[in-house]
Amino acid sequence: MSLVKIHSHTAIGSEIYELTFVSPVDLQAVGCEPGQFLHIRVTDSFDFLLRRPLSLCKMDIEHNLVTVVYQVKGAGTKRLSEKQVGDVLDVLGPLGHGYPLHALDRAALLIGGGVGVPPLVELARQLQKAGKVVHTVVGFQSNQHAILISELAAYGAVTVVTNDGSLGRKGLVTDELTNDFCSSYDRYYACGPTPMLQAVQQILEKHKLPGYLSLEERMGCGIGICVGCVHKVSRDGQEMNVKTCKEGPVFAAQEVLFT
Amino acid sequence: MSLVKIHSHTAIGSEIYELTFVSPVDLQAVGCEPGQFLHIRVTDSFDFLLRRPLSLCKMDIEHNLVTVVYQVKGAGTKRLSEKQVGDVLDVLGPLGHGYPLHALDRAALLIGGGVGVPPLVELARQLQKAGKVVHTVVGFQSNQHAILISELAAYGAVTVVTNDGSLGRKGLVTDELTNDFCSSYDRYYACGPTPMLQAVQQILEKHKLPGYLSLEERMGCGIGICVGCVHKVSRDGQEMNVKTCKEGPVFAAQEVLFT
Amino acid sequence: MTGQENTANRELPYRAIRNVDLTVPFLDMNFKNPVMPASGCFSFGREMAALYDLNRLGAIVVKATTLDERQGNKTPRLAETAAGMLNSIGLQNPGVERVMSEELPYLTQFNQLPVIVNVAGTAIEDYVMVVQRLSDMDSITAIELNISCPNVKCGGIQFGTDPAMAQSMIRAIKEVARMPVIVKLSPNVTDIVQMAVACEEAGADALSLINTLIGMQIDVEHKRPLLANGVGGLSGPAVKPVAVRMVYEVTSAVSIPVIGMGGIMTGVDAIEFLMAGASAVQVGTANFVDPYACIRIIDELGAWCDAHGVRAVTELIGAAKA
Amino acid sequence: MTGQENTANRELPYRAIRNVDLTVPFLDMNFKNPVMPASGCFSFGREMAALYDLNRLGAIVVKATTLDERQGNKTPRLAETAAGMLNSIGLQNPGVERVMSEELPYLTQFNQLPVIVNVAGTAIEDYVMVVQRLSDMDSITAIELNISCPNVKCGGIQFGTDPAMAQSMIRAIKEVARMPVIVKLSPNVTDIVQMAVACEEAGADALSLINTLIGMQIDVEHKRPLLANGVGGLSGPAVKPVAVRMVYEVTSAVSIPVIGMGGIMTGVDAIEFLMAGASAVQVGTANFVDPYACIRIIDELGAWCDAHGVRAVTELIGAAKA
Ligand SMILES: Cc1cc2nc3c(=O)[nH]c(=O)nc-3n(C[C@H](O)[C@H](O)[C@H](O)COP(=O)(O)OP(=O)(O)OC[C@H]3O[C@@H](n4cnc5c(N)ncnc54)[C@H](O)[C@@H]3O)c2cc1C
Ligand SMILES: Cc1cc2nc3c(=O)[nH]c(=O)nc-3n(C[C@H](O)[C@H](O)[C@H](O)COP(=O)(O)OP(=O)(O)OC[C@H]3O[C@@H](n4cnc5c(N)ncnc54)[C@H](O)[C@@H]3O)c2cc1C
Ligand SMILES: Cc1cc2nc3c(=O)[nH]c(=O)nc-3n(C[C@H](O)[C@H](O)[C@H](O)COP(=O)(O)O)c2cc1C
Ligand SMILES: Cc1cc2nc3c(=O)[nH]c(=O)nc-3n(C[C@H](O)[C@H](O)[C@H](O)COP(=O)(O)O)c2cc1C
Ligand code: FES
Ligand code: FES
Repeated sequence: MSLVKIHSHTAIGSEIYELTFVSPVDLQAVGCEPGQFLHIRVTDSFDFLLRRPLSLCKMDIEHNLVTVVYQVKGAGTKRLSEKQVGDVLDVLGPLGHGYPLHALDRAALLIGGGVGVPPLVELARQLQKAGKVVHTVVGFQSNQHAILISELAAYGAVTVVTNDGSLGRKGLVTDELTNDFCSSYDRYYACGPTPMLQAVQQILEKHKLPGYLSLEERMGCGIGICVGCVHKVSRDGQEMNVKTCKEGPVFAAQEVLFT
Repeated sequence: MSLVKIHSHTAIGSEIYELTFVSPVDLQAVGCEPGQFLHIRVTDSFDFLLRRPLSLCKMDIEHNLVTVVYQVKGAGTKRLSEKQVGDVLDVLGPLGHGYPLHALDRAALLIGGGVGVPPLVELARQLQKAGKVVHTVVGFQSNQHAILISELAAYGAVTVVTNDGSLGRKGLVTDELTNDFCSSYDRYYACGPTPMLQAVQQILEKHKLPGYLSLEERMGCGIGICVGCVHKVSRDGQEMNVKTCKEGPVFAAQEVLFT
Repeated sequence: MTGQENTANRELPYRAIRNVDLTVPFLDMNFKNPVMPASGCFSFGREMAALYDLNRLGAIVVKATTLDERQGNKTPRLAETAAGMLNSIGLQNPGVERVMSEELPYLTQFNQLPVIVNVAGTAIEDYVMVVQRLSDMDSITAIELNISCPNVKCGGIQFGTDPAMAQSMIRAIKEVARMPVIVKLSPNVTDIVQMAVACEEAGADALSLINTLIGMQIDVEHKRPLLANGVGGLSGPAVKPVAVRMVYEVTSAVSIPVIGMGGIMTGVDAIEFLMAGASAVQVGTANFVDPYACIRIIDELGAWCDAHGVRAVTELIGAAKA
Repeated sequence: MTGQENTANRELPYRAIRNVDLTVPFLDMNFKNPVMPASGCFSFGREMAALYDLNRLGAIVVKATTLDERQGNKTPRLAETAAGMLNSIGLQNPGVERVMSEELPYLTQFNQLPVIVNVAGTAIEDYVMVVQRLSDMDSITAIELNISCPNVKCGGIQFGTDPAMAQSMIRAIKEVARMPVIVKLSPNVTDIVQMAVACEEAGADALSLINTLIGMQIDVEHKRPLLANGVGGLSGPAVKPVAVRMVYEVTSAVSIPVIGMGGIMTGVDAIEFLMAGASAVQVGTANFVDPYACIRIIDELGAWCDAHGVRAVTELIGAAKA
C-alpha cells in the first residue's frame, strides 16, 4: 500500500480517462507483468470502502510512473475522475498474475474490447520488445469510446471495429477471427467484457489457437484473503473456484469455464 | 440549504479558525440575530452525516458575507479546517433565536468563554450600534486560545482572563463578576461551556442581574424536527424539555435548569 | 425574523416529470407519490411547512404520540456513526390531547396530504386509549403502531419482538380504530417474517419497516457510553442493506402492503425498496442532513423512471423478485 | 515476480510503545496484544505473511473450515454498501483434511502466533467430525465455532439463533475438543444475551461476536439482487454500533471472556470494544481496505494508551461500564 502522487489525468474518450501516477513499486527494481492490476482507493471516505481494480496500461520506467485507463461506470470511478494532478492516491499493487510471454512464439494476436484494451498496450510493448509480431484487434461501442489505438499501432498492426461502424468496420471483434486470419499466430491474448471473452474462447478453441483470458470479477481485497473474486476453472478434470486476484486475473483460456 | 463559496479561512489561534463564506441568506434583506447559528456539512461524505452548528460571529452586509470562528474538537471540525478558499460549503441558516436587544437598556455585560466568544462579537456590534455601553469579559485557556479580543475592543471595554495567566488576569470569568462590577449593567449575555454558564447564572442571579445564556446541545437537524437537542427549562412552574435549535440556542437565564 | 422562514424561498425547482405516473395505491387510497417522511424525523410538520408545500408529499407520518405528555430521555440523545446516527429521544411528545388540539389541526390546511399518526406507549391499554381518542378525528388517514421503539425502557419493545404480544396488541387496537392500522416492525428480531405474518394474521392493514437497530457508541475519552441513555436506535445509510433484505423477505410472505424505510437518501435508494417489494417508502434521517430530502427524492424518483422508460412507478414494486 | 511480494518491503514502521503493556490474558494463555484478524478476512495467513511478520499479531483466526471441500456461492459474492460491504462467500474452503495438510503447517513457522481455527458445517455431526480431526493437531490454540454464518442455506444459521440448538452443538463439541472452544454469535437475533448465556451454560470457554448482519442490495439497473446469492452478510464500520452494543450487553451477563468485532478500522474503534467489555478484538473488513490494518491498529492502540497514561491495555477492559 502506497500513497502516490497523480502526475497527469486527462479525458481520452467519452467518460474515459487516462490517469498517470507515481508507481507504488520501483519499476526499475521489480518490473511488472502486463495484465497485472492496481487496486485503488478512490477516496478515504467510508462511502467507498473497497478499492477499485484497474489494469496496468503503461509503465514509464525512467520516471517511475504507471498509467491506468478507466471508464466512469459507477459512483467510485466518477469520484476517481474528480481527482486532480498533484492529489494523492492510495494504491496497492501491481497485483495478480499477468500475461506470460512465450520465448518460442513468433506472432501474437491481441484481442480487446472496450476498457479491456488498456492492459494490451503494455503487453504489446513487451511482445514487440521481445521481437514478436503483434497484431491487435480491438472493438469499441463507437468512435467516442475508441481509445489507445495509436499506442497499440506503435507496436504492430491494429484492426478496429465498432458496434455502430463509426470507426473501422461495423461489428464485433469476433467477426475478425476467421480461421485464415488466426492461423498466422502462435497465441492469443484477450481482455474485455465477459460475453466477448466467452465468444473469443469458443471460436479460437475451434481454430486450435492457444491463448489467455483476463477475467473480471468483483474484488474485495485484491490480495487473496477474502475469496470474493473467484471464477470457475477446470484443472485435472476438476471444476474449482479460484481467486482471480491472486491466481489471475489472467488465465490460460483452456481452463476457464463460463456458466 | 445553500451551497456557498468560502471567501477566507485562516488560523487565528491554537487549532482555532476563522471561516468566512457567502451568506446563505441575503443579509440586506433579512438581517440576522446575534446568537443565531449556521448548520454546516463539513463534507458530503456519509462519514459525517450530521451538520455541525457554529455561531454567527460577524456579518459583512455590504459583501453579503458571514464569519464563523471554530475550534477543532473532533474529526468533523478537523475536516472543516481542511477546506480551502473557493471551496463550496453546504450551509443551512442562520437558524434559531439569538440574543434579544432591549430598547431601554443602557449598559450590557457580555461574558464569553473559549469558543463561546464568537457570537458576542456580532452582539457587541449591534449593542454598540444601538447606543449601549458594552463591556465584555472573556476567559480563555491560555494566550494561544485567546481570540477576537481586538474585534470586541472595537465596541467597548474588554476584560481578559486566562486559566494559566498567560494573558490578562489568571483565573475564571466568574472571578470578575463581583456585585460592585455587575451593578453597572442592565443585563448580561453569556456564551461558553456549560459549567461556565451554570456558574455565571448562579452568581448573577444572586446579584439580581437579568440575562441570557446561549446553550450548547448536540444537534441533529438544527430546525426542530428531530427533538435531539433539548434542554430543560422551567416555565410557569413546569419543567419541560425545549428544543435548543428552534427555541434557542439563546434562553432567558432565569428559565434555564442545569442538572 | 429567524432563518427558518428565509430558507423557504430557496427550495429546489419542482421538476414536473410529465411522462411518469407517480401515484401508488395504498389500502383504499391513492397516494400522489410513494414518498413520506418517517415518524420522529419530521416532528408534526410545522417546521417543515416553512420550507416547502407539504401537499407535495405522498403522505406525512408524525412523531410518536403517547397517552400522556413525555419529556423523553436525558441528553446527549444523538450520536453520529459511520454512515448513520444513533438516537435516544425517548418518545418526547406533548401527549395525545395536545397533539389533537395543537398539532394535527395545523395539518388540515394541507388538503391533499394524508396524515398518518404514529402511536406509542407502554401497555396495551395506553395504545388503545390513544387510538380511541384519535378515532374521533376524521382528518387522520391511518395509524402507525410503533411497537418497536428501542428507546423506552420496559416499553413498546416487547411487543415488537414477541409475535403473540404483537397479536394481542393489534387485535385490541383493531377493535377501537376507525382508520386503517399500519404496524411498524422492529428489525431487532431473529425472524422478521414470523413477526410480519403474525401481524397480518392479527388484522394489521399494512406493515412498515424497519424501525432502528439497537446500537451503542462509547465515548473513549470519558470512558462511558456517549448517549445518556446508553443505547440508542441506529438509522441512516448504514442500515439500508438490512432494511432492504427485511422488506424483500416480508413482502414475499405477506399480502398486505408494506412501507419500506431505512437509510433512504436518494431516489435510487427509494427504488431499491420499491423493487424489493415495498408499496411506498418513508424517509427519516435524510431530513436532518437535507431538509429538502423528501421532495428531492420524489423528483429523483420521477427523473429515474423517465430516463428508464418507466411510465408508472407501480411498475417498480417488487420488480427485483425473480 | 508479482506485486504482493514487493509490497512486503513497505510495511509501516513498527512503533514499539515502550511504556504500555499490550498483553491480555485469554483463557489460560497470554496474547501479546488483543488484536487478531477475523475469520474469512485473512484466509489462512499465507498471503498476509508476504506483507508483514504474523508474529506481531495477538493471534490469527483462519477461514471457516468444513468437513468437506466447498466451492462456495456463485459470483458476484461482494457488494459495497454505505460504510460497509456485503459478502456471500458461502464458506469456500478446501475441507479439514487439506486445511490440516496444506494450510495449518505453514503457520507453525510463526512460533509466537496462537492459531484459532474457525469451524463451520451444516449438521452437528459435521462440526463434531471437524473438531475431532483438528484435535489431533497440537499447534491449534482454540476452535472458534461458527454457528452463525448467514451465507449457507439450511446451514449453521439455525444453531446461531436457537439457544437450545446452540447448546446441543456446544455440548457435543466439548466432548471431543482437546482445545478451548470459542463460540461465535450471530447478531441476527432478538436477544443476544439469551444466546450468550445459553452458550456459557453449555460449556463455551469464550464467545466472539458479532458475525455479519443479514442484508441485501438491489441492482436497480438490472432489477435484481446484486449478489448472486440474494442475501449476504453485512460488515464494516456501518455495523459497529450494533456490535459494540451487543458486546456491552453480553459482557454484562456472562463471565467467560468475549472477543469483540464488527467494523473495527482504527485503534480507537478497538478501544471502544475493549471499554465495552471485550477481552480482545478481531479485525475483519479493515484488512481488505488496508492490508496493514491489524498491525496499524496494534500501533494505534499502544499510542493511544501511551498518550492517555494507560500503562496496561487490560485497564481498558470494561472501563465504560458504570
Ligand atoms: C482485474 C480487473 C481489472 C480491471 N481493469 C479495468 C481497466 O483497466 N479499466 C476500466 O475502466 N475498468 C477496469 N476494470 C473494471 C473496474 O474495476 C470497474 O469498472 C470499477 O471498479 C467500477 O467501480 P465504480 O465504483 O465506478 O462502480 P460501482 O458499481 O459503483 O462499484 C461498486 C463496487 O463494485 C465493483 N465493481 C463494479 N463493477 C465492476 C466490474 N465490472 N468489475 C469489477 N468490479 C466491479 C467495484 O470495484 C466496487 O467495489 C477492471 C476490473 C478488474 C476485476
Ligand atoms: C448552537 C451552537 C453553536 C456553536 N457555536 C460554536 C462556535 O461558534 N465555535 C465553535 O468552535 N464551536 C461551536 N459549537 C460547538 C461545535 O458545534 C462542536 O464543537 C462541533 O460540532 C464538534 O464537531 P466535531 O466533528 O469536531 O466533533 P465530533 O465529536 O467528532 O462530533 C460528533 C458529533 O457530535 C456533535 N458535537 C460534538 N461536540 C459537540 C458540542 N460541544 N456541541 C454540540 N455538538 C457537538 C457534532 O456536531 C457531531 O454531530 C456550537 C454548538 C452549538 C450547539
Ligand atoms: C431522531 C429519530 C426519532 C425517531 N422517532 C421515531 C418515532 O417517534 N416513532 C417511530 O416509529 N420511529 C421513530 N424513528 C425511526 C424512524 O421513523 C425510522 O424508522 C428509522 O429512522 C429508519 O429510517 P431512516 O434510516 O431513513 O432514518 C426515529 C428515528 C430518528 C432518527
Ligand atoms: C468476506 C468475509 C468472509 C467472512 N468469512 C467468515 C468465516 O468464514 N467465518 C466466520 O466466522 N466469519 C466470517 N466472516 C465474518 C467476520 O469474521 C466478522 O465476524 C465480520 O465481518 C464483522 O467484522 P468486520 O466488520 O471487522 O468485518 C466473514 C466476513 C467477510 C467480510
Ligand atoms: S479480491 Fe479478495 S480474494 Fe480476490
Ligand atoms: S437539532 Fe433537531 S430538534 Fe433541535
